[in-house]
Amino acid sequence: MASILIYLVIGLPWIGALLVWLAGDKRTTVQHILAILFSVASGIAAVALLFNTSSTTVINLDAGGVFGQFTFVADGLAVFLAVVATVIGSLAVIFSVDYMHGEKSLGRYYAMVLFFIGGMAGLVLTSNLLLMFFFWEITALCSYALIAFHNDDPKAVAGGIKALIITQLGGVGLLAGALLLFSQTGSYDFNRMIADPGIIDPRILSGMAFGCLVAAAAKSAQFPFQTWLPDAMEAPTPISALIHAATMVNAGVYLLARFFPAFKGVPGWTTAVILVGMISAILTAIMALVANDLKRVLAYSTVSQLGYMVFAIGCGGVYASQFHLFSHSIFKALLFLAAGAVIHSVGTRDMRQMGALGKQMPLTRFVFVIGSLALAGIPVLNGFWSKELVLEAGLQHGPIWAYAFMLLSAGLTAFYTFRMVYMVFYGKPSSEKHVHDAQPAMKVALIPLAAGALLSWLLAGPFSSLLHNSLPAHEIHAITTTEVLMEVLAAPATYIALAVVALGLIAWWQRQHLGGVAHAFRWLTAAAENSFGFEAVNAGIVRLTLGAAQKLRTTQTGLLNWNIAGLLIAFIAVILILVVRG
Amino acid sequence: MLNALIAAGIILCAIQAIRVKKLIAAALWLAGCSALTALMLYLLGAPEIAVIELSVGAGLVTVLFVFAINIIGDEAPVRMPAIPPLVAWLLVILSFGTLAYLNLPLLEIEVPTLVTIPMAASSIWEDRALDVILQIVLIFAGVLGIINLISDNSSRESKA
Amino acid sequence: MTAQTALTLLLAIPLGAAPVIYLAGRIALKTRVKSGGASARILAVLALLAAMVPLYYAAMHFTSTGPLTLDINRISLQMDGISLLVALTALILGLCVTFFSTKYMQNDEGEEKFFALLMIMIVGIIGLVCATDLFNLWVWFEVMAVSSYLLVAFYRSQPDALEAGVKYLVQSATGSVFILLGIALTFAQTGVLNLHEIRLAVSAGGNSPIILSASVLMLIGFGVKAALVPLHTWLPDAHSQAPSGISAMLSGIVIEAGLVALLRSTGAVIVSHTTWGYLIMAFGALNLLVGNLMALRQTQVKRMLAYSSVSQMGYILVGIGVAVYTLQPEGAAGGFFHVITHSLMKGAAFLAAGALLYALRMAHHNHEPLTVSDLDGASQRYPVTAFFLAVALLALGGLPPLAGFMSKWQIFVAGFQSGNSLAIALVIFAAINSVLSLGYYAPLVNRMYRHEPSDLVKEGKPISWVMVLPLVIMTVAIVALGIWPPLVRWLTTPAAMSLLAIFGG
Amino acid sequence: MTTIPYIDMLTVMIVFGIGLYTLLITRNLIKVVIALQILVKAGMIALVLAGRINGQVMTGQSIALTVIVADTIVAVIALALAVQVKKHHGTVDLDKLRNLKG
Repeated sequence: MASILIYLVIGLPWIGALLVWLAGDKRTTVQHILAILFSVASGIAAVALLFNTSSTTVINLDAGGVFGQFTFVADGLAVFLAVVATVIGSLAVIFSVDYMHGEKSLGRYYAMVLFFIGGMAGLVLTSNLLLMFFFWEITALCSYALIAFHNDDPKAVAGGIKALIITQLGGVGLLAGALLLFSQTGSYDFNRMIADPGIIDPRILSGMAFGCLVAAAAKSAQFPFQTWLPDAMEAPTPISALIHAATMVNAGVYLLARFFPAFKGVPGWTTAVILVGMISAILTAIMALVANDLKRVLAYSTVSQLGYMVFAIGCGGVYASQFHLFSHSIFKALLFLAAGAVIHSVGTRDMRQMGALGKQMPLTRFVFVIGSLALAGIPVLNGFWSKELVLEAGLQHGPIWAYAFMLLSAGLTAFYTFRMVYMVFYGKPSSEKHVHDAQPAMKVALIPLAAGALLSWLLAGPFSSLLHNSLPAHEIHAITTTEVLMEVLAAPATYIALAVVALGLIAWWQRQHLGGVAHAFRWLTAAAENSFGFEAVNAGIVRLTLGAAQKLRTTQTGLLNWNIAGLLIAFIAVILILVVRG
Repeated sequence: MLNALIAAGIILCAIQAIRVKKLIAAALWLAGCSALTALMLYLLGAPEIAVIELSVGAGLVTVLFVFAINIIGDEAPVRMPAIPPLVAWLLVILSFGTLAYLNLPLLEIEVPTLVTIPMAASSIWEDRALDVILQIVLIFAGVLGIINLISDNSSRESKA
Repeated sequence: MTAQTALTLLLAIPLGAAPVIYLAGRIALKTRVKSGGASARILAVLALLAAMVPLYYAAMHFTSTGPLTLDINRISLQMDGISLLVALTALILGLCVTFFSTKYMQNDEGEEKFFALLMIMIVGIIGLVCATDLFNLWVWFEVMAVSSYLLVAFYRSQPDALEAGVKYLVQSATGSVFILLGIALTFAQTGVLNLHEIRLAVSAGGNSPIILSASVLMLIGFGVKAALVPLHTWLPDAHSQAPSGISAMLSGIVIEAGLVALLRSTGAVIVSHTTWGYLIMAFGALNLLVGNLMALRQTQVKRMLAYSSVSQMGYILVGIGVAVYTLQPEGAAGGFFHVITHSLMKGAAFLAAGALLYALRMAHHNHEPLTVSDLDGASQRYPVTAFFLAVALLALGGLPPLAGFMSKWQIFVAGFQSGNSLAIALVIFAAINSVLSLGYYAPLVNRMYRHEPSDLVKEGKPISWVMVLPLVIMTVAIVALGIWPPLVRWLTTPAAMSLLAIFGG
Repeated sequence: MTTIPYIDMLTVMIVFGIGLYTLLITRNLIKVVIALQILVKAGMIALVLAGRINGQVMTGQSIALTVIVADTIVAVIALALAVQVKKHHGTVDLDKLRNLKG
């Protein structure tokens, strides 16, 4: 049963992709219908898979030789992420019906989205590290193709290529990890390693651990690879919601969570993970304070929230991190889709050109505010519970300075969230244009997500038992929802955090009176606007490479004599090497 | 002794072939080089190949060179060599210095005196028949290509 | 069909077809002026199809009984794993190219010569990889080289094609004299020419400086054809100026055949396989770096693809270098797998670029090169061709699950399994290079999917199905090999074993 | 007869060196072809000498024959190319023959 469902979850979107592509751009209605049908079907299959979880391998295809056994496992972690990918994927597809209405090359769009959904499901469901790498690359490829979807726009193309190259560079870390695993154990099945990390030489294990951290940081846009995600916002907004908020960027967190039992013993690894998460969380929270592009603010906040999850893993809170991932997928997809409805109707992403949109778009405002409250960590929305769990884990198991920084960024989160809501929906109107509220298909996608943001925390108990039952190595305790709630409410961390969040809100309220403070931190905002120099470093590396390439071109002189000279130089070099080595 | 003389002649001809400015003269020096090579091959005990080298290398190829040079014409010699002569010298000396050094042991080999000179034909046709077949292929390919290279281009335009 | 007949026919059919094609073309030209090339075209395709039959039997014999030998007096030809793999690749690629060229070369003057020379080149490649005699190897090599000189300079009224032809010829001829000297030294030292006997004599004789210099001479001589950096300088010129079908052949199989010749000849004369393995890996690293960096700033499509061949050669060299170093078959299997996938990917890329070049420029009697910006929005007008080109490029960039990734992966695994820290570092370097290569493949793919087509695309002529069919076949193969790499294990494993046999493992 | 290898081997090396030096230094395409021919002469002597050294004169001879045929063909093609180059470029100066670079 489980094996059939896995085939369906991965295969249905891919078949759908092919059919949409074959349908051709002249039959757009057929394309819309096909895309919805196949994504929803895959979502249903994934939900059905929730009731068939186990920690044993359910599919095993022998690819032979150096390609190993293509294995799939439907354990809790995998199935939960597959559900997120397919369900939010279906909602994004439904949202696209209105959002992408009248776009050219719709076939390419839907085919890539569906291909992505299947790839993401495969990425989490497989237990073969090589196969995981395949799916990893597939998701990167789809993300690239969709960021560069409007490829008449040089910014979109540049953003796409940047995302592709950075995630691919990170992919090298995963590739090295897979190669090391295979050369050590003769198989790519990582569950063996997770169950017993001792089978691998400690030095090799440490190489794998840090390789995976690099891969995860690149994929989840964590420090120091965070620069690609804001640029990826050139993608159509449903894509930002699906790929760059709810699913693909979580792959890095998933990777760390998956391998946590194996790597936690590696010296320095957990500290490195904590550092990566903390720096990402705080830096991008500051950047979100000063950004004026609506989608960029959301992108920075995504990086920041992913930082929370990474931090939680570093502190040993796998459950907290996954629960926050769950909440975040819902409220961030909601925020992005609602932002998409705003952008679609206003026609700009610059928040300075918005304002007072609330009256004209009541429904959008309503859901956006719900998402924002969840993001800011206001009780009783889902973001509150999961963020508190993360902070609690940090207080209990992490270093205190890291916890302090995480608290600070919780405050900042509240601040920039309210700034964003105010700039978009309240304040003074900045344009006389008539805007319309979300269209029907958009509503279909927004309302379930809003409901999710309000209520998904009720699933905390079942979620923990799901992870507990099928992930023996992760040592996650099964607790009921009430226990979770009690734990959160009883912990002092919660009240500290709430106080900080309230401080952030007060700071926002009293922003006029805080002019002096803002002035004092002028240098910080200036640095944040320049993304703390990371863009410059990126540009420098690109310039260096291109410069080297340009310099190297002079070696191809086009003069025959030099070509012959090259021949002789090689001859001399080789003969000298051989004579010296004997 | 004769060997040494011929060797000196070959080297002289080779140097002259690259030194002289007029291309026709260079082609003729090359012919001389070829003829002396043929002589050397004869002394090495390869009379048949010497004859062929004489007729093909010194004869046919020279004729072709003269033809080609006639069509192309002598260009005014350019003074500036394309790459600095010093670099060129360095490369040649380094490469063939090491090569010659490595091959010093070859000089200590005793060469047996030739008693009789066997007929080459049997060896060529029997032992290395495949090479001979391939010579035909080579000639065919070469001829095809040369026809293509030298045939007039004008017919194409008329067809197109 | 006996093994000997199969091998004979495999060589004889295309070889015999060459003059027939030429004569048929000429006669048709004399009698019916209009369709001079038609008979030549059809004959060429038929000859290659016919050659598939003996190859099938040869493969059957090989898989059941091992290498098959054909003795022609004292020289023998042997079909071992490597030759079977290269011969099969050459024939399939050759068939695709010939079929493609029936349209591409249509109305070009000298079409019959083109096809005749193409046949000779294919025979040259097959013979080259089957040769067991050092000198015979050189002769086959010359057959392949001579026919390719003329094919590179086929557009003899194009100044750039002539320039490329001249450079290719001079560099290659210099290389072949190096080989001759190497052969002479080997022959002087060992007194035999059969590669196996040379190997025995060399291992008995120990480390002789003469043999050492001979091995370097042969490495450099064959290295010119195999495009080892810094001997690669002819490649970007020749590959970009040749007719597109020939570019596909040159990149797809000729440089690999050069590599096989290099391995066969040097394998017989080297003493220390570890040093040699390091050397090949070093060339691999150079090829990767130089090829990628040079490709990064190219504006001409075919020139960019040519440089990418230099870097793809690097992967093959890394795989084979690891195998030579460790004397374990995995690396070689990966390297030879990459030979197959590269010939498919680069063949498809060159043919697709050629089809676009034909439609956009040559059909308008314009011989200017196709630049990257000319392909803007090509997918609007040529959705199928653009898609195939995109698949080929992404496969070359090593994106799973396409074939290019699988072969690279096998090479990487071998590098890690060797346990040598240098090899592991090299693999990481190769993987990063693979990412770097996306820096030039991805923008090209992007351009083709732009909404606003370039003027050239708007005025482009339609592309005939004749040009698309080979692309379909190759693309299907790329995807199939990507999804199920074991499909060619029956070819790559024996080839790896043969390589180890060459190096005395 | 023991002096033969000395002298002939030396000739081979020197002639080879001359040919390569020419290839590096000359700018005239015809000279390049002449240099290639000089190189081949060296190779040919070396092959026959090798046959002589190990007493297989016949093999050396038959090899040299093939070499002559092959390299004559290469020379002829090179000359034909040079003629075409002159026709389309107006010169056989290598320094002018460098449109393809970088």
